[in-house]
Amino acid sequence: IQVTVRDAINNALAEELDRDEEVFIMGEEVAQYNGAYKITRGLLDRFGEKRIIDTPITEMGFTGLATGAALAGLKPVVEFMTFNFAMQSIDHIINSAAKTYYMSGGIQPCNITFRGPNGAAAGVGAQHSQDYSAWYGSIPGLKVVSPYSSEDHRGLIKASIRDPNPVVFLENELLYGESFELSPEAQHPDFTVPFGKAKIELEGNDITLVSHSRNLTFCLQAAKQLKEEYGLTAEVINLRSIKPLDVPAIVKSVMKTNHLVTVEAGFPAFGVGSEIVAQVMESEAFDHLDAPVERVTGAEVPTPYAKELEDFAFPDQPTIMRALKKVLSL
Amino acid sequence: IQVTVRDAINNALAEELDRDEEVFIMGEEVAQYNGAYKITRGLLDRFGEKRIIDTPITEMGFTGLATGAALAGLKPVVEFMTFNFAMQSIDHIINSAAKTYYMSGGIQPCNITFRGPNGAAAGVGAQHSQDYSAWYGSIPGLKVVSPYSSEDHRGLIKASIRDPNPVVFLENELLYGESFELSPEAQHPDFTVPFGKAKIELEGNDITLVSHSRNLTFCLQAAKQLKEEYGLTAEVINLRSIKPLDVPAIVKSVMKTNHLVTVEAGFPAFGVGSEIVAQVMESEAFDHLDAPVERVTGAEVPTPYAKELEDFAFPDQPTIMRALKKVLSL
Amino acid sequence: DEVVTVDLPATSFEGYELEVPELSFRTTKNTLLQMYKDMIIIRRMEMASDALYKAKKIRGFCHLSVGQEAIAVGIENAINKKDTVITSYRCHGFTYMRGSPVKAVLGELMGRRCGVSYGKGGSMHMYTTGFYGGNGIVGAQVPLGAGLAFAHKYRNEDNASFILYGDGAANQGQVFEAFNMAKLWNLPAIFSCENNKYGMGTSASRSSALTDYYKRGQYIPGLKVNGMDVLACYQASKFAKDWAISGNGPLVLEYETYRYGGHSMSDPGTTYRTREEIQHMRSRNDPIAGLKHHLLELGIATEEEIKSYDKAARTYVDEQVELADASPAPEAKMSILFEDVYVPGSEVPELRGRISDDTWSFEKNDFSNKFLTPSSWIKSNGNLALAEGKPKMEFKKLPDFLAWSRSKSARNLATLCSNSSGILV
Amino acid sequence: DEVVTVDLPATSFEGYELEVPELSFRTTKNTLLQMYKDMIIIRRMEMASDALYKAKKIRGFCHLSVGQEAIAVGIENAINKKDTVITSYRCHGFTYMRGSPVKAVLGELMGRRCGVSYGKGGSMHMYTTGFYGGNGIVGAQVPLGAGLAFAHKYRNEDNASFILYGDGAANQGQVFEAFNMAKLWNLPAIFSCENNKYGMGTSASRSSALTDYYKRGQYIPGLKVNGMDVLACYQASKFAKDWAISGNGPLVLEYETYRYGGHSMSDPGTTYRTREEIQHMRSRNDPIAGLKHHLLELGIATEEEIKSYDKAARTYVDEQVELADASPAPEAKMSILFEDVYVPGSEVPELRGRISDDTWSFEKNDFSNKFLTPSSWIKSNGNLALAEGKPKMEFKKLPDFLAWSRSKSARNLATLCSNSSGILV
Ligand SMILES: Cc1ncc(C[n+]2csc(CCOP(=O)(O)OP(=O)(O)O)c2C)c(N)n1
Ligand SMILES: Cc1ncc(C[n+]2csc(CCOP(=O)(O)OP(=O)(O)O)c2C)c(N)n1
Ligand SMILES: [Mg+2]
Ligand SMILES: [Mg+2]
Repeated sequence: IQVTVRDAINNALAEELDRDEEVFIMGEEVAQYNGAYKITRGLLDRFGEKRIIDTPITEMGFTGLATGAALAGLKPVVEFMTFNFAMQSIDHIINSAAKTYYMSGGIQPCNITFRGPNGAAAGVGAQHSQDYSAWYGSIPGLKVVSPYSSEDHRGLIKASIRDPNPVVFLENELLYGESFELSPEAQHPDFTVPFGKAKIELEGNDITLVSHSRNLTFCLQAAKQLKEEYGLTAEVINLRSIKPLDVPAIVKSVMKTNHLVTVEAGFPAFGVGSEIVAQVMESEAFDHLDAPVERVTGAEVPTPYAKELEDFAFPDQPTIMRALKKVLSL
Repeated sequence: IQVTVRDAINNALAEELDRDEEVFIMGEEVAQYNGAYKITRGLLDRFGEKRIIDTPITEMGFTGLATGAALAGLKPVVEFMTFNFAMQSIDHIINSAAKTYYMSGGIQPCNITFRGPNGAAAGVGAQHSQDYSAWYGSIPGLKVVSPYSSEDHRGLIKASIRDPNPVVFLENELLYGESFELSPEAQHPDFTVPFGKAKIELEGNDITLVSHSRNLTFCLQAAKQLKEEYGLTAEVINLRSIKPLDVPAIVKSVMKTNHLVTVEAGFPAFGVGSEIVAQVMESEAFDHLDAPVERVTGAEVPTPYAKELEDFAFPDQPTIMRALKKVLSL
Repeated sequence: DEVVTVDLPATSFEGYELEVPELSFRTTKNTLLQMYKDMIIIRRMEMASDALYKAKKIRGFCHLSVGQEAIAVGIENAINKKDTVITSYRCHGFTYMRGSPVKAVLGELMGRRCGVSYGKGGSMHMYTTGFYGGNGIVGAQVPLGAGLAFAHKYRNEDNASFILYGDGAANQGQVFEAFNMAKLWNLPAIFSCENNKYGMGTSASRSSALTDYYKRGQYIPGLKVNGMDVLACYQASKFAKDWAISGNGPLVLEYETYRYGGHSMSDPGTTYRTREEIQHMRSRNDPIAGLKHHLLELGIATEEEIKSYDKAARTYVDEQVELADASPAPEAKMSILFEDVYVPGSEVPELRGRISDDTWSFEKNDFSNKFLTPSSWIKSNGNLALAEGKPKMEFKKLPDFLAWSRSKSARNLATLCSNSSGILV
Repeated sequence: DEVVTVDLPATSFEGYELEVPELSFRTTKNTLLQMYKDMIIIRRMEMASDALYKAKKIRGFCHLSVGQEAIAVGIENAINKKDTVITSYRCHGFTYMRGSPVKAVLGELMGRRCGVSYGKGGSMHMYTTGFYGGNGIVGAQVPLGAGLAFAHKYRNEDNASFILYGDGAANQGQVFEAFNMAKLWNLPAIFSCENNKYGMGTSASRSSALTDYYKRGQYIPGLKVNGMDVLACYQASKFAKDWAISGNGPLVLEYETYRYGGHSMSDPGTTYRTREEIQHMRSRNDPIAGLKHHLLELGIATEEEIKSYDKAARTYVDEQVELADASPAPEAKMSILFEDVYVPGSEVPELRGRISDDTWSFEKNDFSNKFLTPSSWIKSNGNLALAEGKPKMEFKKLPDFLAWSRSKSARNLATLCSNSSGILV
């Protein structure tokens, strides 16, 4: 069956709420309004006010409150209307949630899931468009995922809720309405996607394209174009997790293709691509590289509003093509 | 003359307060208490309550307030007792300060300096030990510096206060008491250190060691050991700025030494070293590398308290030596 | 200009730890007329935005203030250009009142170079002299606004800062942090809650344990104002400014108001409130209808004259729509993309585009590594950016950056956005 | 156990929007005795910490609560083990009261494996059953504590959460956010301000526009308590718990207290307050002296007996110091370094040490790339970590991680920290 990312998350949340009384959802407009982006549609009706909780606009407060509930053993799922607003409460995500298990010497776990759209939507300006993958990805104690397909979202949200550690679950607003095939196995109520396992979305031999979240769409388009125009095949890797990062999968692919391009929507510096380059250089794949790795990233500007400029701000198929051609010397 | 880092900052602040009525200092305990780490010692007495302002413990509030004052054209210097507490107010640093000039299409500047100790002190545990260099360094609109010597601190704090953009000035508590020679030129009231210009602390031919802030100490020790034990010379580069990053200086050095080790105290993933590796790979220096770059970083753990473990958490001379020897195949 | 006496109903104000402003006050006919014209232009402008959004000429978020016009208009008429104002994203009316032509607001909404932020900010990020934005992070403008008040005090100016925030925003912790500092330091900060009863789909009573927003300063006196009556807004704002510049420190105002439309363009605004409620507010409490009533009653204008104003406003806004729509978007050039990240003359050496080849050098005023790029690419990839050759950074006229500290660069909007119909503004 | 009647002075309480607790209440002799013993042990423990710090056996921050003992003791005696407590970094007394042996507190301070957080947390980060830390970020514990209250309510437990924060912390915005949610949702949250008059070097009146901390919930009733009188603290805490579990929702308590020492070990505590002020509090208001007076007056103990308790406390704490000091530090091994980042069984595959060779694999339970490392290094570099061979991850006894959700793993402290002198605890 074809399922949108929105429905995939919605159904998975419903199943986890059904499965475990200690799971609850908290966030702005998640209940009566059915979610700013309708991810939680119908959940209030089904699970009631105790489990689906509208909060005031107080990110720091409700993130802290939910984290406290997690310390007490509940399993909160916190929705941020976007992760841009979580910058108000990032101290709790990191200092209160991610570090506590370690600081307690392993006696105080914190099972909590932070989710919501990350990065830019269309035309929402600089304060609503930041991609936080690398920031969260740098924090030991957190797991960070950035799924692409409906299957990814379903499997990873379940894995996140069931995982005893704090998880940051980065969605993308522009993916919510996209439909993907959901395999019969993936429809199982206990279907989970493991953390840290990348998925090969397309096999290929000539170059490896590594990305996460919505940019996979453009990667797959570029791979198609590469095939059509040059008869070359790209292996497209969907990272799915940012922390842990599936470096072995990248290394393996690069040892086959000898070429690598990374694609992400975050700011270029200290980004996902930077880390991949650094780890590839430390790996066996390094000697197999026939050209320097090219990083395709968001541009180094606060996101401009005007479409003509915003179009330069994030990766797209033509830009990925340029990178592919550069690395392959086409 | 020999001047401690503490006095270098203190004097430079006093000079800038003298020079420009619109400069003021705001933060917790900066006035009556003379600063938690005594950086602002004597300034209240000299400049009075109007210019040296003790705040309540409300990081988000006073960061926003100071940023608002900067929008109105004043030039605030905001002290964070440590940058760990700035995680409470990072939204203002990024969304209100760094992005506004762009969002206004260039009509609303924001001249503000955020300063305070970054990274770990000794035995202060996980919540007080994080290094934020890479996080801030990723943000367009910000300048980010991480000085080492007294001259660096003096020149860069003046440059930061005079710069019309928001600047994040990352200090290190363990450096405050260290003394460094201050050259006669550096004593000039208009001495500034330019942003984005690394400094070669030690010239060498066999390997390039790139670092910032306190880790330069260990780098210089390791360079000495390398010389003594193996007769090889390391070129030690003090980045001084994290954004902009002086990649040309690194590239130039690597083209001479053919070997590179980076050293930083942040978490390894998506860090300063990662970005350097990525940019070196994109540069002409890449073909000159005789071995993969080795990144020396903080360990990927929330900082443990016990000294026996904390000793594993941050770079030191022996670890840098291991990296040097590995890269040089010694 | 003739002086008239206005008598406000006793229900206009409710005080908390203060004496409410005089209900009877004197003003001029022209002031009242100007307020009427201001309100109808704002409403027309917002309605035009609505239409442009539906025509897909405006993208992303767009938050309209139809129903809430009396607040922006009441405040602006009560203060002067040296007072400061800062708001949430619901900022179009304020931007206009603080001096931006309608064309510049609409141009910004349409992402045009003639926009008040040159198309870079969008709906939520507009700035003019004495107006510090349009802020997209709910509540963030409150300490920022306290900082504006701090600057007034620092410079010994006889001015106040009006800080607008919503009933939803009123629960943000940083609001309380700002209250505390403003009181401790006696800042001329007018904390001005626009209570329109809802924050998105959440009614005030579901978000706020105490919905008397004018009392929430606790140790700061407060005043509740009928925000649907521009005369009450005007009188309260004058009172507030006087309060602040008389050294009384901060004040918390609550303008009780209502937004007729949804929260933003994607919200129909009818799932969490009844159509009756909306209808009731529109027909019984509309600020424009209310002032019209006064104008007639006080003999300031005839029905005929008012109709002519309404028509003129429509004509003016329609023209401004056309002018804005005829204005070009920012050129799709890397030089424009990277402009305004840093103040000119103080840029970082390079900013990176989406791939290393698109790294921009401010020194070269061109791509950094142009010569590393195989020239074949420039032709083959169809990317404007790479093909543009050596674009010239078009520096907008900005004063020496070191001088900026003193006064925000006063951008000459007139040259960019010339108004045509002069009668109204 | 004999019942006695305690009569508190009328100055013990001040109420805000509530009726203050009864001044006269009945309790048992043993309860009072126990409180005395608790307080003297805490004081001895803090004094031992002070000495250990000066002997350089404790590093980094160390915040003592000498003078403030009545609060931890009053609360703990009023609640049960299923109630929850969370505090700031000034947490040693609370950690002890919530069940940690003195040795485990001191062991933590000295960074020993027998420490209550196995030496990983340090002075500010201690956790025991029903005690959720020791938190280093000022104010952060307040919404966390509201979350504990939320969990009580969610599970229909008849318990309350006591949330301790300082007069300095009381200005953090997140405190007000927590107030608002606790009131909206009627949570059994006891917001408990320990007003010791200073936040570091800043006096309450310089940090807070309203220094009546018990009123700062505004729409939440409040109670000011003499925090130097353990009996008042006890009675107020009982009242508070009753209040919360009777469905009244949150309450704001202000315990007026005083810290005799500096803010932390680096602060002499005498630059921002006078020696007279300190001396006055110590000699006139000391909680231990105060309770001693009651014990004598009520005939619960003789001077002689009290001396013997004091001596026993000293002996006990001295022994605990010795035991803690004799305990080993965590082994300097990578396996210990990387333990506790993630819950066992759910680790990420690898965590990286300071260089790539020190990358740790949880699967291998060893370094990841051991065989890539030239073996010469292992000998030459003197680095324990590399030389350690194949360390065994020493999993502490932890229940199945999926079962953890229900109850925090009850760590059997006894096995790690056996007490010797049984008489007091
Ligand atoms: C920190 C933050 N959280 C959430 C949002 C999303 N958001 C935008 S407007 C809004 C409602 C605000 O309501 P209110 O303050 O009453 O203002 P109004 O829209 O009614 O003018 C929300 C939740 C945001 N922009 N910033
Ligand atoms: C967010 C944050 N800001 C600043 C600090 C530094 N700091 C630690 S304790 C303290 C004073 C707190 O005073 P108070 O709340 O009165 O508690 P007390 O120390 O008196 O118990 C400060 C400023 C911190 N730990 N966290
Ligand atoms: Mg509202
Ligand atoms: Mg205090």
